[in-house]
Parts: sequence; structure tokens; C-alpha cells
Amino acid sequence: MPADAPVSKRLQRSAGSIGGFVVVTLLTFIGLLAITFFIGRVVPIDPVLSVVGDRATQEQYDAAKIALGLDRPLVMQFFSYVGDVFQGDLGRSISTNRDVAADLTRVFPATLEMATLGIIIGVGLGVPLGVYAAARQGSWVDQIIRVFALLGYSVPAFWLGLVGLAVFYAGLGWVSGPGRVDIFYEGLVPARTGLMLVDAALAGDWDVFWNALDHLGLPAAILGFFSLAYIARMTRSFMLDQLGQEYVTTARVKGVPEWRVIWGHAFRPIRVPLITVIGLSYAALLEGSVMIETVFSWPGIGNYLTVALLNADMNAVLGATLVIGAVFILINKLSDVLYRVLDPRSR
Amino acid sequence: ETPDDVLVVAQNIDDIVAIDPAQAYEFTSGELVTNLYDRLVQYDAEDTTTLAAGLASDWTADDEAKTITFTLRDGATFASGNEVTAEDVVYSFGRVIKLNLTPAFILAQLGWTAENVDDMVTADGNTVTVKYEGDFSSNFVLNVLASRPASIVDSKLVMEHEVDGDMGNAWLNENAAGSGPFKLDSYSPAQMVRMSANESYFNGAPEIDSVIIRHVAEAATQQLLLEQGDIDLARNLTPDQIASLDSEEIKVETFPQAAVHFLSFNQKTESLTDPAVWEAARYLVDYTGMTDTIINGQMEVHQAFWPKGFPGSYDETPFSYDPEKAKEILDEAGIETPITVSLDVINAAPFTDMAQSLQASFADAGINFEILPGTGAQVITKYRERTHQAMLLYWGPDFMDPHSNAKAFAYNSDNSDDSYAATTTWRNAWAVPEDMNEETMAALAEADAETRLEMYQDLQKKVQENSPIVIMFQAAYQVAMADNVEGYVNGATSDFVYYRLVDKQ
Amino acid sequence: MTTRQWLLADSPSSKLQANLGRGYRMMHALLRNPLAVVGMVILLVLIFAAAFAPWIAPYSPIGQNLGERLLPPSFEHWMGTDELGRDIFSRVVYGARITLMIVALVAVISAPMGLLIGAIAGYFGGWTDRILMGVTDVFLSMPKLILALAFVAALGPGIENAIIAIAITAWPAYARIARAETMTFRNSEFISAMRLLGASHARIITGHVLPLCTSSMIVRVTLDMAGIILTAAGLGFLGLGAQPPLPEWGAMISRGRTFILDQWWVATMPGFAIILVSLGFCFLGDGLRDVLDPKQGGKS
Amino acid sequence: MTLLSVENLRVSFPTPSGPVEVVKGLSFDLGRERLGIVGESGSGKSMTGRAILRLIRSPGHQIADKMEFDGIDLQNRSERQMRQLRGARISMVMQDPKFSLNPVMTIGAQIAEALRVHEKLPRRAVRARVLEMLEAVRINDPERVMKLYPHEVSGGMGQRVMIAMMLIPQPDLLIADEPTSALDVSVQAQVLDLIDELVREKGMGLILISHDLNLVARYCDRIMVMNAGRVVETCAADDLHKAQHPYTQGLLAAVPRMEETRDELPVLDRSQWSGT
Amino acid sequence: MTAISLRNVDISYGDTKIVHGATFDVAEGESFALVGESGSGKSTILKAIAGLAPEWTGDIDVLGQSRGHGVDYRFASRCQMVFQDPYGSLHPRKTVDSVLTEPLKIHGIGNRDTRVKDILNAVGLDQRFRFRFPHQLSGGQRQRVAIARALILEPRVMLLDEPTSALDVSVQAEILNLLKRLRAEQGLTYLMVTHNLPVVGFMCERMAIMNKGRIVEIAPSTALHDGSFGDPYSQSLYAASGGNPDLKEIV
Ligand SMILES: Nc1ncnc2c1ncn2[C@@H]1O[C@H](COP(=O)(O)OP(=O)(O)OP(=O)(O)O)[C@@H](O)[C@H]1O
Ligand SMILES: Nc1ncnc2c1ncn2[C@@H]1O[C@H](COP(=O)(O)OP(=O)(O)OP(=O)(O)O)[C@@H](O)[C@H]1O
Ligand SMILES: [Mg+2]
Ligand SMILES: [Mg+2]
Repeated sequence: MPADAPVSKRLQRSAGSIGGFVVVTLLTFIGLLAITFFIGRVVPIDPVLSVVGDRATQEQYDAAKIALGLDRPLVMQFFSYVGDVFQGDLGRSISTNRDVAADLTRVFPATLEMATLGIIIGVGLGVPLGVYAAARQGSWVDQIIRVFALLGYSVPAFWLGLVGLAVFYAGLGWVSGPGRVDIFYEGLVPARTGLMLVDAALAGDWDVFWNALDHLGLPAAILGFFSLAYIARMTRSFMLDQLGQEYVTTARVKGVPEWRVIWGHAFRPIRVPLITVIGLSYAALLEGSVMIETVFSWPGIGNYLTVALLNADMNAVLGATLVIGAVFILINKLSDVLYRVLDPRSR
Repeated sequence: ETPDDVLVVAQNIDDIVAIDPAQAYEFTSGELVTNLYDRLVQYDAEDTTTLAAGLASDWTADDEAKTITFTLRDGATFASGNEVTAEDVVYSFGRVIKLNLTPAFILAQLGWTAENVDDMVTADGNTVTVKYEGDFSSNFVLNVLASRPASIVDSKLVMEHEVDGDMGNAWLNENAAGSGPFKLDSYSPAQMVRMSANESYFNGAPEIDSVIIRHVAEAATQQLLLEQGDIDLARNLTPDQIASLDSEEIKVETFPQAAVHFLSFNQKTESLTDPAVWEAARYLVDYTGMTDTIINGQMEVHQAFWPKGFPGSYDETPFSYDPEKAKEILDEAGIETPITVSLDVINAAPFTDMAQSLQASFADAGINFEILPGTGAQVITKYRERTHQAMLLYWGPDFMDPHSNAKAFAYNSDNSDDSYAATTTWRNAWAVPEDMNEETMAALAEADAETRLEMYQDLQKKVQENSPIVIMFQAAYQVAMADNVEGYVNGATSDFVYYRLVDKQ
Repeated sequence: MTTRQWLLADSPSSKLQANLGRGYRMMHALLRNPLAVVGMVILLVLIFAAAFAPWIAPYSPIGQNLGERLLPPSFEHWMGTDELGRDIFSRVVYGARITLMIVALVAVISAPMGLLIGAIAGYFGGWTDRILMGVTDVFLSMPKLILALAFVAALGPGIENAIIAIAITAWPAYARIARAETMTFRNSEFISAMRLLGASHARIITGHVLPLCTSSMIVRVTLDMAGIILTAAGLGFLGLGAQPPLPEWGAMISRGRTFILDQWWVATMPGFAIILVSLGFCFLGDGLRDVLDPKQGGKS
Repeated sequence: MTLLSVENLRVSFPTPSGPVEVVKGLSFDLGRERLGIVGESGSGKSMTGRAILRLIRSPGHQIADKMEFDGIDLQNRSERQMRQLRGARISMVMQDPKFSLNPVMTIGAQIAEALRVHEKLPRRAVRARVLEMLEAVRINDPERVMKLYPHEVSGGMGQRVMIAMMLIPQPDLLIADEPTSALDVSVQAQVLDLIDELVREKGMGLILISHDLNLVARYCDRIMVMNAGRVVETCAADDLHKAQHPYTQGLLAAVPRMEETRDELPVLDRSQWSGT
Repeated sequence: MTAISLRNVDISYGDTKIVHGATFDVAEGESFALVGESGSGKSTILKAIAGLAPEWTGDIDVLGQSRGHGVDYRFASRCQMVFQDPYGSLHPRKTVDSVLTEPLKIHGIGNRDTRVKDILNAVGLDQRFRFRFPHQLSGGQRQRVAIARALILEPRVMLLDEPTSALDVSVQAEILNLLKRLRAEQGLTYLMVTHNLPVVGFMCERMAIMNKGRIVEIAPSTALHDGSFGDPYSQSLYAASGGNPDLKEIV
């Protein structure tokens, strides 16, 4: 947009785009809900049975079915669900008997904490490795990094988790075992954010902090390995792309030192696509840690969602899907914003 | 290492839906209720097979008048400090019936309804009078009153937390209001349960200060934790893990269970209706092959519906793996093989292994199973709708009276689609012969304890000989624990798991 | 003239020769890429194992022998036996068939689906694009494994349903790629030229847009195969993949995981199989990218 | 006095059908003068320029019997030593500004960098020099342009920025590869005049690469005509129209003229030379 | 008869109007040039005529028929276009042969083999190029293929968008000669965009000079001989393009 366009017009346009964004996001959400909802209803699991158990009488069964509102037509159920969601009511979970919102504030931070540390590890190692491999394209270092990264694509997470536990916890005793903290530290610090590290730091309880970090280390490292694989690989490929560009030669013509050519010139433009890649793998870690959560007894959202799904606990499934979807959309939008900040061409 | 005064248990607790005794119906919630609440009469940790005095110090039964009068114990208090009163008992029973949640049917057998329960259960000073309707003996009634939903809750405390007329249901699903040996400190679903000792428990304070039950879904993880000494007790190890535990510091205890495992044929499946098929099936199960290997220590061969070790059990095991004989039976009856049917099974060890073993041994006689693994909820859904063909499942009694199982395995008065009954018979669409239906009802009404048990044995024999339900095993429960843990008691069902006597030297 | 010369001819004399020549050049380039060769060898072994399973496997994949359960790897049982006494090596060999089927079917279902949707969205732009991408985003923002789980639960157990479920979850990523790629040349002059020649939209999409997206799609699909195998394994792990006693690798790991501490081979052998095949696909995909998609991979 | 002396320079690239030489034994000497290199597309002009800076990219390979700049043997210098030369003493205006400027760095920063890697100067001084340089290449409002990103300037501006960037460290030898192809005819003249001025005043050597014969003829002292990696002819600029070689003549004749009257333009008879 | 006639044509992309009131006629058999600075809207006019820039108002007639706003199937065999960039106008995965047969297939024309051979001859490409892929062709050869593709449907009007600006002088000469010869042989009408005035002098009879989206002047190409332009912009363009006595003597 030309800088001298009338202010009112610019405002109008950005308002339009914000409005458009809200509408699109809203529609995406509703689509998300609709699909989850209808899948949930065709799953051949009877949610009523999850509530009343298999020995209930027909009367109890019918009463529960009405109480759950499952006697109404599907479309009606869906609309009343969406209506409730817009009023901030995610409903009650069948499998925990609590409000889904309350459950989510309990389980989501656990996953968030693990995934965040995972992505930090993934980015912290993946980006330099990728850049280094690209700078040394074709050398044996490059080959090793490539194979290492591809391994991250190929190893089943749960397998690695179990092996990791067996080796580092049981065998070597380097890390604490499953769970978020040692059982005796559990509940010592008030849950302000739900993130154990943050809560412990806020409470100034460093024993809990170090213990939590000790527990977090292995699962986060494993998640980190998976995101590292993807990030290193994409970084390498982006870097190769850039290193093949003319402007890199221009920088060399100027006599710029090699490390500066790589980090100061070639790396800059790839920050933007990298952010998208990182955002996506962060989202993937958030949603994809079910297996790791299972293995590490991590009370996270992946586990919650799986258990809910297998019990046809639709409110919980929908609530969790909504949260994950929201995170996904949020991360997407955030990387869009960063994109705009970092890439002058997109302004 | 765990501290001396705390017992740390690793267990899969994500089955818990509710911990309110009026709603709790899952295995794990049953354990919690047992440790957090008391009943008028109860099976206790010292001897899980005899009915003992609970909150009632004594009682008198009048079979003629169908009445039992209980006298409450002196000085029993709830964890809140409130005294246990007769009003609490009346409230608790009425609450179960009025809320009418899943386990309500157990009490409802006594002829109680939301309308009449206030008349059927009445308080007078420190006595409670319980009336019942129906043709059964007071022994049966006492067993019912020893069951989980008959737990006594602290009515004052509960009423304080009532919302929208839920009789405190929502609150009781996050808290406890009982008089049991432990009080609930915190419960977070699929994460952990903390209980601490009730120092003023009428039967003596527990040896240990607190119990922490931690949710660990993976068996391998439980094993790791136990071997590392980070937990004291692992509740969900598999037989093979147990067999391979070789640490000096770990011991294993085995507890026989009341649950029976069976293979059943839905009679809506044409090819499974011939009694010859039922009979042949009994020779096609590799009973000992399984108990020696995949379910070693976890199950033992038992072929009747009431478990061994309980009054009225029938311990004969006339059938063994004999494919030749099975083929003969099928040939004689002119059954055309191969028969191909689906076999639904819960998707977890050891059930899928058992299903595969059945698949292999039945294939010998031309009965081919297509295994359909599913989650518990999925399998149950199908079972209730009677859309399965063959089913591998188990059944645990709701309360420790043979009637609980007789009704499930030998009684089906109306096999029509719209008269649902949560019994093995109805759900397999097996129209039980009329004489068996009658015998089941007669046994229930029989006053003489000895005769009554004989009648149940006869019923078991009949079901064993001729029914589409092949009862194969009785469960046992193996618990691995640190060497210094003493006094863990695990009765025949999850209602009989007691932490009260646990001590760590 | 040797075949090689014929293939490499500068001026081919027929369409066939031109296309074969192009294929040959790519093959040649691929063969000079060590990782790609390793990948191809692994995949050939997989295909070979699948095709000749009955001849390779020393035992039946489902034959139980409860007396020989949980034996460690030995000369008789190269990879040991599992909890029902079945030979793990034989199961792994037969499992190659299932893996191959999963991989092939998913590739056949979801890649073309994503390709078509992405190409249509990118080519037409505007509302078509917005709607199609909206749907894609919805699917994309759903947790993949959960979506697959839900579909499997809805469709019932069985490997076919698992495959369909995975395919349903896999297409949106391809649609995104195809769209992005289509956008880069939807305004290009060769597309304009086709329009001016009177070609219909359908013809342009199928004849001109799709062929250009396929190479990056092939690369992407090959790389994703690892992920697809792992998703299938994950379904197996959560108990919703293949029905027992099918020797699906993920289900094998899942069942073996309780033994991981004491009978490590039960879960580890199929685990190695998964890693190996996934790596094979990754290597091949990486190599293909260098060959088919030079703009991404630098000029190695 | 010779500034640069090249003997038998060869640049080759590996291809599936064996290595291909794109510069085939080039030799020339350059004093503090203006040398024009012309030739059709792909004749190896740019590769020659890069080879002098030892910047042939990795699968490519360069060798020469001799390559000497101001008494320094370029061939045997380490990469580090080359870096000190690049920019400071020899620099090169890259052919395509659209791709040769870093898309995410401001123009000011890119020009300043060229100065900073070789000279330690306070921030202010750098800035002043950059502004000065931008003005010198006839950019209006250099203050604003400094803050722009390459995509925000036109192709012509980009080329001038490129020239500014390469001139700012005041090299002894400037290789200018098609420095004005994107410029409007009028600006073109101004920019080339600027370069010309530097050559005259500071005694800078210039290699001007272009395929515009008219332009080279006008701004250079000597012209080297390349075809398929080889020099076909070298002549004084003034004598271009008297060029002997049929290739040069062909190139000259193929340009349509303003007052064109020919019915057909004469075309090069490529069969006379090997190559494309 | 006029081959192309524009009356008051305004063309816009979205909100911005690019071309303002373009009006000119091209007679049948004539070669007409559109010249002007980069970005003045020359290509846009060609696109509008072809139907690739659908947002325009006014009247456009081609061979006596008024044009609709989109691409149209029948129009294809009357009028074709050659694009500026020989590297972007050929599908990278199609051989020359399939590029040339496809239009015939679209229009259900038989005898494809001979037609392809003939057209390759006509544009001066050897038959051995027939099964090559674009990356195996030089820029000039690609442009020949593009011209062949445009001609294979035997149109009567050709729109040429800077057909030689991406090519170097020697190749440019070949393409210009080819275009000139084809026009003579087949009686084609050309509307050609360029910014190179000498090319106009070689190829065209008349030209329209554009500046900032407007046609400032329509002049015969003989004006290039003496610089007799009326509009000041035309004159400056002429001067800058080497219509400048100082430069002439060099060549
Ligand atoms: N990486 C490469 N691999 C193979 N050949 C290459 C490579 N880079 C350049 N070439 C070839 O080198 C030759 C010379 O290229 P160069 O860029 O020097 O030409 P030029 O004379 O500058 O042409 P132009 O006028 O188009 O810029 C060309 O034929 C080109 O195809
Ligand atoms: N698709 C488009 N969307 C918006 N604006 C466009 C589009 N295509 C061209 N323009 C704008 O229209 C104007 C005229 O463009 P056009 O391509 O017609 O110029 P031209 O005279 O052909 O220039 P050149 O000689 O560079 O090809 C330019 O300012 C350009 O930025
Ligand atoms: Mg060049
Ligand atoms: Mg144009």
C-alpha cells in the first residue's frame, strides 16, 4: 500500500483485514468443531455407557442419555454445543466428571512446558547444525548431520522414550523418572501458571525447580530430537538455497569474512521461513506428544485427549481439539506477524 | 527411595469416572471408596471373606418381617470430626436411590425406590431399621448392604456442598466425606490420589501416614519405577514382567479374584446357536497352555460362574483342550465347518493374547475367529447392542453373593430386544431354559443357607454343561512391591483393597 | 549406438526416447548420490521381503508355540520369539507386506487428493482458494494422530481402515504444498499461453499444473513415508491399527513394550525394522529432492 | 604499467557428460585503463570476471598459468588473503542487481558493510561516506534510499546502488558486469560518466563487461570480443567499426539502426565457430 | 478492414487504473508497434486484447468482432500472442512436440504430425529439436518454439510482447528476421510491444508512443529517420534511444 494513501482508507483496510481474520478464524474453528463433533458421534462408542457403566438398568441409561442431551437430533446438539462454547462453557467431561475447562487448565500447561523446552532444544541445536551442514555441503560432517536428522524422522517416539527411560533412568540414573516431579514435591508449589518450572521459580522453591527440570529433561530432549530433525533439515535446505544466490557472492566480493557471509547475509532471509517451520514443529510437538506423554506418565493434553476419545467423552475431545486448534492458529498467525516484522518484502 | 511413613503406589487410574460412592462404579474408584468410607457391615482387611461389623456394632434380622435393625457403633466419627449418626445412614441410602446413578441398582434390589426409601430406611436414636421387599434372605440383604453404594457419607458436610439439588454429587466427586481409615487429601484425575491416615478410625489408625497413588499407565514404566525404588507398589505388572523381576528387594504377592473370564457366543449369530458348537468350544480352549504361559499367575482354570474360594462355588473343571473330541462332536452333530465369526476383545494385555490363543486353537476344529480389538467402551457398546458374534470378556460380581452371578449367567426371563438387562445371558441373547430361571429365583428366596448354596452349585453345573458361555478362568491379581511393604490386603474384588494394615519396616 | 547413447541423445527422435532419456538422466543422478542408493537398496530389500515372504520366513508368522515363548535371538530364531512363541523374524518379514501396503495406499490416496485440491485452489484463487484452504486448515489444525484415531474408531478396527484414516489426515499438507507451488506459476506465461490457445481449466490443471507439482510432491511423499509408517505404528501402539494376529510392526512394538526391560528384542526388532525402512524412504526422498527439485536442494 | 595480468585462464564446470570449459585459455594484460569485454550471451564474460576474484562457485573450477594483480600472485593466495584483496583492491559490480543485493538488508547497511570490512571508521564517518557515494551515483534523496530495502528500489536504482557499493572502498580495479543494463538510456550515461571520472582521476583500472557494442565502444579504451570462452579479437575502441573478425562484424551488423532500411538483418553464421 | 481496433479503452488492476483511454486502429496486414517506457502499460493492452486482463472498459474489436472480457475458445484460432520471456513461456516438463501438438488436440485438428513438422520448418527449427525439453534449448530456440506454438492454429493477428528483449543482439536479429518473413508469407497482422525504437524501425509501419498509461502520439516509423515527433515525451525517448547525432557515428 502506498505510504501516502489517505489515513482513513488505510485504517479502513486494516480494519477490514482484522475483521476478515476474525471471520476466517471463527469459521475455521466452527469447521474444526463440526468435524470433531460429527466424527465423535459416529464413533461406535456409546457415551452414555461411559457415564453409567455396563451394569446400569435401562431406566438409568435413558435418564443419563436425556441428561447428556443425546436424545436430540445431531444438528441440534451441535448448535447448542457451539452456543455454549461461545459463552465460554466447554461442558463437563464424562471421563473425569469435571468441567472440561478446568481439566484443560490442568493438562495443557504440562504439555506446553514439555513442548516448549523441546522446541528450545530443537531450535538451539537444529538451526546451528543445519547451517553448519549447509556451509559444509557435501563434506562428511554434512552427511553425518543429514543422517542424524533423518533418524529423527524415522524413530518411533514411544520406542525412543522407553529406551531412553531404560537407559538414562534405570540404567545410568542420570535423570529422574516419569512424571512431572518426584511424588513428594507434587503439590508443594501453588499452581499459578500450571508450568511447574515457572511455578517453582515464582514460589522461590528451587528444590522443586531442579527436580522438575530433572524430570522434564529426558522427555523434552526426545521431543527436541524430533523437532531438531525437522528444523535442521529445513535449515540446511533453506541455507543451501540462499548460499546459491548471487547476493552471497556479492558479499564475498566485498571481502566479507565467511562467518559473516553465512550468519549475516545468507541466514537473514531464512529467518522468515524458519519461523514458520519452527512454529509448525512447535504445534506438532504440542499435539503430537501423546506417545511420549504415555510413556513418561505425563499428565498432558495428548493423554487427556486420547483417553477422552476412547471413552467417547465428546466434550473433552472437543474442548481439547479446540485448544490445540487454537494454538495451531495462534502459532500460524504469530509466525505471520513475525514474518512481517522480519521480512521487509512482506511489508 | 520413598519415606518410611508413606506408601507410594503406581497404578493405572484413568478408569476413574466418579469417586462419589453413589456413583463410583469403576475398579479404582471402588478401592478408593473402600479406604475412604465405611458401611454398616463390611468385609474387613483382617479377613476379607467374612462379613464383619462396620459402623453398626450389631444387628438383628427378622426374615419374616423382612427387616434388619442395626445399632450404630459408639464414637465413630467422620474425617470432618462430625459424629456418625443414624441420620447419616438414612441420608446415605436415600441419596443413592434418589440420585439413581449406576450403582443404585444394587440397593434398588431391596425394593427401594425414590418414593419409598424414606419409609424403608428409618432412624431411631442410634439404631437404623432397614426394610426390604422381595423373596430373599437377610443374608443376601446384608451382602447388599456391604456393597460399595451402601457407604455412609457425612450428611452435614455433603449438604453444605449441594449445588442445584445434586445432593453434593459434584463436590463428592472431588472430595470425600467418609469415616474410613483414610481421608482424601487430593485427587486429580488420571494423575494422582493422596490419602492420609484417619487417626481416629474406630478400628485403629492405619500404620502408615499416607498413601499416594500415582497414575502410571505404562506397565514397563511401573516396573522401572519399582526397580528404581521410586515407588513401593506396582499394581499393573504383566505376568511376564512379574516373572522376570529378579531384584532382591522386590516381592510379589498373588491374590485370587472373584472375576471370571469367559468366551460367549451371541445367539443372534446363526452359526453359533447349535449346542454342539457350544460343547465343542469347551474342548477347544487351551486352558493349561494359557495359564502356564501368557496368563501365568494372573488366572487359573475355573469353569463355573461363581469363583472358587467363596461359599457356593463349584470347582469341577471337566473340560480340557481336546481338539479331536471337539471335531468329533461337531461331526456328529453335522455342523458344517469352517465357521467364521468375529471375536470382540478388549484391546489390552492379556486379552489380545488370549484371543490369539483361542483363535489358534479353535482353528483346529474349523472355527475361525476374526479378532476385533476395541477399547473397553467400544466393546461394551457392542455388547449392549447385541451386535457382536463371539466375545471374550470377564465378569466380576457386584456384591459377594452367588445371586449376583447367578442372575448374570443363569437367568434371562425376557430375551426380547427391548427388555435390556445387564446380564451375560441377555447380552448374548441366550434364552435361558425356564427351569433354570425358576431355580435361580428359588435359590434367591431359599432361607436355608446350606440348601441355597447347593442350588447355586446345581445352576453352575447346568451352565457349565450346556450354555453358549464358556467360562474358562478365574482371575488372580499379582502385586509387586518393595520387600519392606507388609500388610497389603487385596480381596477378591477391587472393593476389597485395603491399605489400612500396610506397614513399611 | 549403445543404449546409453540412445538414451542420452541430445536430439531424441521420439517422445518415448525423450522421456526415457529424462528418466535415465535422473536415475543416473540418483545413483551417484550415496544416500539415495542406500535408500533404494533398503526399499528394494523391503519389496523383496514382501514379495517373497513365504520363501524367506523360516516359520509361519502366526503359528503359535506357547512352549517357545520369549526366547532371545538365537540361531533358530534370529530375532527371538514373542509372547506367543512366534518367530519374530518371520513376523517382521511378513510385516513388510503390511507396511508396503500402508505406504502404497496412502501414497495413492492422499497425495493425489492433496495435489488436486491444492492445484485447484492455487489455480483459481479467490473464493475457491479460500474455501478449499479453509477446509484444509481445519484438517491441518486437528491433531493428526487424534484425527486418525477418531476415524479408526469410527470405521472400526482393521488395517484397511487405519490406512484410510491415515490417508485422510495426510492430504492437507500436500494440498498446501501443491497450492503454494501452483501459485508460483499460475500467472506464468506458459499458463497464459495455454489459455489463449483455448485450453479449458480442467485441461490446464490436469495437463500442465499437476505435472509441475508432482516432482516436489514425490519428494515430499517419500520423505513423509517415514511419518506415515510411524503414524500407523502409533495407531498400532494405541491399539487401533492392524487386527491381531497380523504382524504389523507398530502393533508388534506396542505388544512388546511391556517386555522392553527384560525381553528387549520383542519390541526392538520391529522397531529396528521401522527405523530402517523409514530411513530408507528418507534417504531416497532426500536424493530425489536433489535430483527432481534442484531449486530446493542446492546444486549438489 | 600492468595492473592485472592473466595468462591461459580456464574455467570449467562438471556436467553429466564430462567437464565443460566455459572459459578456454584466456590471456590479457590490463593497465590502469578501461577494457571492454563484449560477446553474446553465455560467451563467458561474467565467468572471466569472477575468476579474477577467485569466486567461481564450487562445482566449477578455475586454473591459470598466471594471474597477477599489482605484483601479487592471485592464484596462490589463501582464501583469507584473498578476502583482504576483495572489495578493497579489486571489486566487481555484479550483473543482476535484483538477485545480487541482499533482500533483507537495507541498502545503507549493505554499502556501509563494504566499507567497514576494510576500514575502521566511526559510525558517522561511514554514514557520511555512504551518503556521498549514493549522491555520486546520482541517487536522489540518498537519506531515504539508505533506509530502503532492495525490493523497494527500481532495477535502475539497484544497479546504481551496486556501483556505489563497489566503489566505496576505492578499489584499484573495478570489474563492472553489465552495470547499466536496467538503466534508462539517459541515466546510463550519467553513471558511466561517473565511473569514467574515477578511472581518470584515481587511475583505477576498469573492466567493463557488456553486450552492448555501442556502449563499450564509447566508454572503453580497448575492447576484447569473446565468443564461446575464447577471445576472438582485441582492438582499440575507436577501431571497433573496423573490426576484422567476422564474428565481431556479425555482432555489429545484427544491431538494428534507428533509421533502419534493411529488409533483413544480417545474422551470425554460427557454423563458423564452435560452441552454441 | 481493421484487424484491431481500440476505442477509449481503460484498463485497471484492482483499484489502480493502468491504461487510460487507449484508442488506435491496426489495419489488416499492418505491423503496428506500441513503444514507451517500462511500466507504461504496453503489455497490459496486449493482455486486454487477448482476454488475460479482464478488467477493462471501452470497445475492443478484433477482425471486426468485438471482444469479450475473458479468454475464448474460438478467438484462439484468429489471434495469438507471443510472450516476452522465452524462459517462462514454455512448460518446463513438455517436449517441443507436445507443446505444438496440444493446441491441435484442443481444437480437434487432425494430421498433427505433418503440421508440427511444417511449423518447425517455418520457424527455422531443425526436426531434431522436436523431442527436446525446453532446458535443452537456447533462448532463441525457445522463442522460435513459442512463435511456432502461436502460429500452429494459423491465426491472422499476432500480438507480440517484446519478443526479443530477453535475447542478445545476434539472436534478436534472427527472431526479427523470422517474424518479418512470416508476416510476408502469411499476410499476418502484428501488434508488437517493444521499448527498443530501432526494432520498430525495422519491423513496423506505424507506432503508438505510450507514457504513463496514455498514448501520447501515433506516428509512422519513418519519424525515426528524422526524429519528427510531435510530443515532447516522444522526442526525449527518441533522443535517449540513440536518435542522437553524437552516438550515430560510432556504429
Ligand atoms: N554452474 C554452472 N554449471 C555449468 N555451466 C555453467 C555454470 N555457470 C555458468 N555456466 C556456463 O558458463 C557459460 C558462461 O557464462 P557467463 O555467465 O560467463 O556468460 P556471460 O557471457 O556473462 O553471458 P550473459 O551475457 O548472459 O551474462 C555459459 O554457457 C553458462 O551456461
Ligand atoms: N497483475 C498485475 N496486478 C497489478 N498491477 C499490475 C499487474 N501487471 C502489471 N501491473 C502494473 O501495470 C503497469 C503497467 O504494466 P505493463 O506490464 O503493461 O507495463 P509495460 O509497459 O509492458 O512495461 P515493460 O516494458 O516493463 O514490460 C505497471 O505499473 C505494473 O506495475
Ligand atoms: Mg554475464
Ligand atoms: Mg511488458
